[in-house]
Amino acid sequence: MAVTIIFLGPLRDLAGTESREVPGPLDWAGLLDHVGEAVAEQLTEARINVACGGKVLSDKTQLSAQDGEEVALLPPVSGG
Amino acid sequence: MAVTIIFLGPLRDLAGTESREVPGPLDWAGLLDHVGEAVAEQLTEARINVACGGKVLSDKTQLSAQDGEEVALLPPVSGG
Amino acid sequence: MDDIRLVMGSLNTNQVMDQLAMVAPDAGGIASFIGKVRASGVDALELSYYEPLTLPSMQALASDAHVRFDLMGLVMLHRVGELAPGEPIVCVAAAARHRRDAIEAVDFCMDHLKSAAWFWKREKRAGQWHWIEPRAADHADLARWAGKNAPV
Amino acid sequence: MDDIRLVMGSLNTNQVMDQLAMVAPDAGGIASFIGKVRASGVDALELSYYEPLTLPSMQALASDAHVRFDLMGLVMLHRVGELAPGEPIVCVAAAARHRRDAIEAVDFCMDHLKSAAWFWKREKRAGQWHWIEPRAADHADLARWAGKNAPV
Repeated sequence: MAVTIIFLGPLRDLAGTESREVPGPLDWAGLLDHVGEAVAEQLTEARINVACGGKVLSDKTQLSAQDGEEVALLPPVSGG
Repeated sequence: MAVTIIFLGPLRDLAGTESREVPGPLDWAGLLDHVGEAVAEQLTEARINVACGGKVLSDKTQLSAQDGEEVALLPPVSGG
Repeated sequence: MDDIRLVMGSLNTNQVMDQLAMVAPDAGGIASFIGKVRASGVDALELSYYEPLTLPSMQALASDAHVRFDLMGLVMLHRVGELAPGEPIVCVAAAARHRRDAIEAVDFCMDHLKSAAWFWKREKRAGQWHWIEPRAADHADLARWAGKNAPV
Repeated sequence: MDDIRLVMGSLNTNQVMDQLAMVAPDAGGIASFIGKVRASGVDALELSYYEPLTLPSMQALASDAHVRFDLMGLVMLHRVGELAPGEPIVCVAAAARHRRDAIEAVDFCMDHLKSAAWFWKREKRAGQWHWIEPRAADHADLARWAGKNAPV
């Protein structure tokens, strides 16, 4: 088991992949370590949200993902 | 030739007819005389408009219809 | 590109939408409103009009809408005569580059068709005809446009 | 009566409208908005989404719309995947007793789908993909609803 990081929208291009498995548990510092420098830089911006286990975190720096959970990195949305 | 008075919407019911031909020329006083008491009473209300020759009059009391023209009595509208 | 008409027979709203999409292929969006005779409660609805004023007033309304909103196509079809329950009475659709122009144009045209266009409407309920006047809400809706983005 | 869905294949908007008219026979009006890929200027559009968030966010939006507006039926269909020029991206339609509820519900849902729902959009132009972010106007449109008739 591991934590799966999902890269959405433009972050997918920046990461060069749609997802990556990393060992759990995973906190904010660990996340920044595992996503590569370019994505990590984006992640620190307020406009990028983080979801864990299907819930958007109100404070992404409090991330605490357990083995088997999915962490999604959510850039600004655009639909319609 | 004559002036044709057209009764629209509920005024048609009140007049008991869709139109009536009266001798021209026709002014405001003449109009009130020719439409019957019930319609005349309605006509004096601001919410009833009068068109002459396809144009809505800004002041209906200035009506001056010539032979061959159509005078339309327009109650409050409701479409859609 | 506009299609402004009084319709005597039945009104095919899907055809209207397809046609508008065809004449405005570069529109980012198409907004529409279809007003209908409710399926229950009325036996029939009758819309009367006055030839020399009604269509010209709809054409003037369409021109106003083009001045106020950036539109690529506008359809305004209004039934006249007697209508059965469930039938569409009116169909307004607007195609525009940006969605709010399309949506607001439809809103604007409907507010004016409801209480400022030359139609008279009556309903038959329990065998009796009743003339319908605009609701207070309709007058309030219409007043929203006064002076706002007024045509120049 | 609602129909809230992500659509993988093509989106038949006429069918949607007919279906809504059928499930809400006593609606006085049906408003709709169809957002489309422009016929010229782009080679393709791609909509991506995140399964655990996207559909639940649309369902929450639909619930909000029902709290704010008096609706008899609501349809919200959003394409995902790659779309060709001219194809519909999104179709929102609302049936209501009174027309302003229907029109405002469509306006409300579109503003939120544009810049507050979990979709990511990119366009292919001249062979290159470009990610699209909402325009400033989209954020302003969304802000109109904050605090106004807020759900209780």
